[in-house]
Amino acid sequence: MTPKMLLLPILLPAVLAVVLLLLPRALRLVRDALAIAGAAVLLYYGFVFFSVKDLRFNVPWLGMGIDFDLRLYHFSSFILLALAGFLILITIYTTAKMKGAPREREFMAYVFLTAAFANGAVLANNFVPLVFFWEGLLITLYGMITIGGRPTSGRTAVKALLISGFCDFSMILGIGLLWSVAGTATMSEISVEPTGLAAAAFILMMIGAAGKAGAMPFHTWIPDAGVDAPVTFMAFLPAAFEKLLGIYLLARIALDFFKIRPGSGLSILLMIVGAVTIVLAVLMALVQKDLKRLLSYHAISQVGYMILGIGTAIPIGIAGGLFHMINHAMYKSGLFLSAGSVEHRTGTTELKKLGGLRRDMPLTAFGFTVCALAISGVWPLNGFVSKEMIFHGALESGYTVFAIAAWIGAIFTFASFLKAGHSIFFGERTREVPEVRESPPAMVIPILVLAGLCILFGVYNKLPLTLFIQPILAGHVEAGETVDFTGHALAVFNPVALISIGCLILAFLLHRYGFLKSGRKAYLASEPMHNLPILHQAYDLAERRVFDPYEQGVKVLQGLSVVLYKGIDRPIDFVFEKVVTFTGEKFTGILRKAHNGHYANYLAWCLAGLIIVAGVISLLAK
Amino acid sequence: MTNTWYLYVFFAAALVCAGLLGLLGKRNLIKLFIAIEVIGKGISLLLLGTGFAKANILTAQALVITYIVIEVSLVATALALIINIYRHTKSLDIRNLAKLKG
Amino acid sequence: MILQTALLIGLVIFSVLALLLKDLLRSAISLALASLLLGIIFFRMNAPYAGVFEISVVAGLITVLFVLTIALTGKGEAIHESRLVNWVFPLVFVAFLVIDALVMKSLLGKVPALASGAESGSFGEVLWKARTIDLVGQIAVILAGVFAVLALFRKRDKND
Amino acid sequence: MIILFVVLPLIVAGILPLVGKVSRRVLPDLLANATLLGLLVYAAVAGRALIAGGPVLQQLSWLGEAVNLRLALDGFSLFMLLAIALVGLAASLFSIDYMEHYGAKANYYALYLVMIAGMNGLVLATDLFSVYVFLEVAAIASYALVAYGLSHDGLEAAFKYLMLSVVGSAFIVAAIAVVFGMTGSLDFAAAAAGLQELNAGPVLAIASAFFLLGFGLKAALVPFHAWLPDAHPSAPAPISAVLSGLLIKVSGVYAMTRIFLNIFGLTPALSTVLMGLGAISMVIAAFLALGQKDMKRMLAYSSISQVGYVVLGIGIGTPLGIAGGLFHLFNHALAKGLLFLTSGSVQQATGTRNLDEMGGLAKRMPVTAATNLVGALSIAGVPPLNGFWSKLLIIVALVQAGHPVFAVIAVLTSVLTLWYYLLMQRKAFFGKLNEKWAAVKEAPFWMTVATVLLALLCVGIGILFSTTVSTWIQPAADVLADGIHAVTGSWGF
Repeated sequence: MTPKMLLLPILLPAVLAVVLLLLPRALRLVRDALAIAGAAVLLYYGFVFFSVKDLRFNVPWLGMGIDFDLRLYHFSSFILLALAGFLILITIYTTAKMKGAPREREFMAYVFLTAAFANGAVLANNFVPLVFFWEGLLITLYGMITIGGRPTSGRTAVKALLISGFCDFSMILGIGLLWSVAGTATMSEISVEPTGLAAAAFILMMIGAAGKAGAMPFHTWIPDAGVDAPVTFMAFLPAAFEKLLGIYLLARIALDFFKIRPGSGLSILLMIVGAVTIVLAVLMALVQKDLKRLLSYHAISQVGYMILGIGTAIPIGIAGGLFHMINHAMYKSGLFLSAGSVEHRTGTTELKKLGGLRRDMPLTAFGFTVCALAISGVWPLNGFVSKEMIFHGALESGYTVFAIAAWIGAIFTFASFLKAGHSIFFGERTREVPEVRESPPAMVIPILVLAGLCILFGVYNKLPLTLFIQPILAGHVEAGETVDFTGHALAVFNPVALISIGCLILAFLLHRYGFLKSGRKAYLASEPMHNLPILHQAYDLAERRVFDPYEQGVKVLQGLSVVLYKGIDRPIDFVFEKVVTFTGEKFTGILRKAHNGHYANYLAWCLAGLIIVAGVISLLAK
Repeated sequence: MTNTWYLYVFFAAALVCAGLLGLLGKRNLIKLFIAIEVIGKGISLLLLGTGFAKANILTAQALVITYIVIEVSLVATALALIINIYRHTKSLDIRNLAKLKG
Repeated sequence: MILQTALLIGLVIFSVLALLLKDLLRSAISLALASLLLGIIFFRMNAPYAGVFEISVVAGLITVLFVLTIALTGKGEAIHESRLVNWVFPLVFVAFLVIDALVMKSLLGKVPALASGAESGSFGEVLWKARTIDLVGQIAVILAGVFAVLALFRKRDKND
Repeated sequence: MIILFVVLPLIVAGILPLVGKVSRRVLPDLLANATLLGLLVYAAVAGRALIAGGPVLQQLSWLGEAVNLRLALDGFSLFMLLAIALVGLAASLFSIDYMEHYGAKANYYALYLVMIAGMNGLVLATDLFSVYVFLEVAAIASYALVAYGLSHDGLEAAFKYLMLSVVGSAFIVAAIAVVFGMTGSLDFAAAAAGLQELNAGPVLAIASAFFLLGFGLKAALVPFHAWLPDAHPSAPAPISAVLSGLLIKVSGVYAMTRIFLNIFGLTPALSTVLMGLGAISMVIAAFLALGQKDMKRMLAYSSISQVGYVVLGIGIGTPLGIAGGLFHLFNHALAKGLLFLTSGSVQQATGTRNLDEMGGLAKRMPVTAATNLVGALSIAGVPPLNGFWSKLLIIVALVQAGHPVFAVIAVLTSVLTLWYYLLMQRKAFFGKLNEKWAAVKEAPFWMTVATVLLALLCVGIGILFSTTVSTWIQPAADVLADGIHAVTGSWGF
């Protein structure tokens, strides 16, 4: 194992990407075999690297402290292994799902290129290579969204690129500040107190990392992409890779680069971002009627848990956040892949048109159910464990309000997945969907693998916790203190776990009630009133308040989520789409009018410029 | 010494100013180019005057000759452009040359 | 000194006339006269070669080019020069002259300068030895001008 | 024999009209491209060996006597020579097919080579007045080349360009006269030493302002920029590429930095003004580019914006900033040259430059679409392309030098840049194919060769950027960072 081996996870996928792109269309089988073999090699080396754990590859590069510096240690090898695992599942799935789709070759190439950049970003131990790999992900992001091939795909791709680009650029600024504060660009040597300029650097870098992970308010492209981009892309980037990378960097920022203390202002800031993201995104998820859009909003909401966990700056919270990261990547990827499987056979993901598929597609239904239960945090699946840890962390931080926010999130997560699962796989068959078969094995296997992992990581949570998560924190606790969170894991009889289980029961009742109320139509279970005009709603509220306080609660919540959707989510979208565009155009218009083509005008500018420049120079020279 | 220099620089500045004002106000293409020529005279006067006042007249003279050669090339090019523009627009009005804008 | 000043004033007057006169031919001739005066000024500044160049090339060749252009463009039909400009610009010019007269002297007085020794050698030596690079530049400029004129007056094979 | 860089193109230009009588197309194509290829090989292969032991100074003898035909080659000038030869060669390869229907190819190449000779001369010049002379050589050739199509647009643009540019160069000569009056010499080394001895504050400020007007106009910094968005789009595509890629940088940025950094010495006041002008150009031109429907006009405004980056980077005055600025200059020369060439391919294929009329051309012109994407992403600063690195260096340098406000402006502008380039790419090449262009074909062979060459360079430099920086950019940046010592120390004859 020489340090040079560290180049393999970067170069192999990059080379494979080029090869896959160049292989002729006719050699599809060869291409698929090559892709799977490549991913398998990466996975093998993922295990090898994980067992090695300590490697450093460092060659001088640009001078001025900018080295091409790769470092393998516990945390990066863990992420590397996880990335390789997802890569192979997605590759297998893609071979079936994208078969015959337009620009299929390109998609596969992008997948591997993404893997190359992501591996590089994880291994980088110097800010400049980090930024290089990080920014490289923008290209593949743009490319993969356009492959969606819908009329709005191009627009969504541009939107995604601009928002991510903004986050990345603010991260570059943050890195520049941190660099000048710390005096080195080598990541493993940086550890500064977050005060003054360093605090600004922290916030800027946090925007970069959280933006990559998809936290609010940098999330609006994800639901659009959910509809416009291929569903495989959603399972691959927003659900798995970007979460892993974003949270990895966030954890590095909060753990290594800056000394964030529990209860400090920056810790609370992170927790606020997390809590707000959890609650707002889940309320928006509740009213979605398209499975892919619903999943997209959950992908945002779950990020909130991770940020909340890391933001507590308490070992158990951080461990919970990181564990949630890996868990979320598994079940959300699984959910998107199941959605893809359903779409593959039925051609739609609209909840209204689907129903009763559990008999036709039992394996997909099983995978979906397990993943949905896991994301909702049902005992004994992995989501339960990591959420418990985050709840503990939030409570220990002393700000109970954040724990409450997390519980609220849990209620609505479960409610909306009851709705989704109920309408798609259970209940009556609908007329829109003809008789269908189960998806091909290449699509089902990845789903089942992910579902199996969800169960394994839940029931036998000692394995991931001791193997992956706890060593990350080993260097960050007081000397002599042992890190062991397995004790909390599946214990049911403590107040925290009981409250969580209570939340789940509440969610179930909520769903049941909505389901009955809306005439046994599962897809309407969560939104009996939400289409009515506001006046009607107010009227109804006034009338039923006396008889039915429960209904009123539901309605208030429904109204709230609609209002939030229209009042916060859309305005943010509006800011990105309209306000920026509009002011830009106005300003441009004025400037363009000034260029009226008349020579004397132009000459006058030059002379005025001369006078101003001369004045400024002589003033400054004195 | 400053007095001699002052004399030439004063008049050179006057010529440049007159030329710039002409460029700003005139509309006939040929008139505009005459204004450029006036600026050119001011500049060559400045060059030679500076050399004269600072006892570098021989170098200055060489520079002015080069400057004049450049001026000739420039005049030829500019007048060729003006004739071509006249063929296209049948007019010498600079206000007709405002098609490119925005 | 007085003669020199008178010549300079004449130079400025003819140049301004070249800008103000309505008839293009007259302005071209006025410009030629200004060049002539400038040539004489150069003579009196111990720069005979520059003077000769100014008179033969600028007053001669360039004036011919101007007259040729004016003839080719049919003297240009009357273009309305802006009335406002006709009134305002002379005022601005006079104002500039006043400022120029007041400020320039003190400004130039502030300019520090290295004391330079007397130049040695003849003009020919300076031009050919000290400024040889300019001669290469002159050749290049003449080439550029010739090719430019050729390109602009070439016959087009096709109408576009 | 570094004089070859000036003399060889001039000689070939001189004999081209004669050759043109014999062979109308083939020989002129061959001669011009061979000349540029020769210069490129010379600069790339022999150049670094030449300057290995410090700057090369050449003084020729004429008829057995030493004459003052002085040229100097140091890291900075070698770097510019390389850029000129590279982009010059690509544009002239492109001309083989593109200029076919303009006629009088021999004449075209003659003008083109004179322009190249002028730029090379400017870069090698060792005294202030020859900077002006060669600047005019290149400028006069470029006026004629902008109007080469003899269309209304070309003529109008060329005339305005000429009239503004002449005013600018008049002020350059005035500033030279001031320096000449103060130090009694024009030579870089002597003038720099003299100015340092005199320690002249306010007067130098006026000379600097005159130079800023002159060179700022050549470099098209806002507010001296108004000629550029007319002139560059109206010229034939290879000329647009050379004007945007090279001319504004050689006669604007190179001359300005050479004089301000190596002769005047970069005072804090000058540094602030340069950075201010750079930032203003960057922002205003980016907004203007956003509102364009004409593909080439959008590119032209983007040139102004990118030159703003270059000036901003160099204006910081720290070694990293200068390196970033120069690297961006190089990258922009390649990428903008590439984009103007691809826009030429599109214009020739479809006959329009209006983005709204295009659409879906990627299906008909895949190579052009791909190379255009490379160029656009490179300028927009998307990794791993070269433009990303130079922008990153500039931004890092800004932050390190303590100018966070400028850094934020630079970052926001690059988002804006990304925006309008994606807009262009999407409108022209992606989306549904406009039925009008169903019969459109890929560009002819040599045009494709030229664009692919530049696109490969963009990608290659992006990947091997550390090598590029250390072999080409760093020596150039060292010269500039050295300030006036670079010329007073080793340039004396």
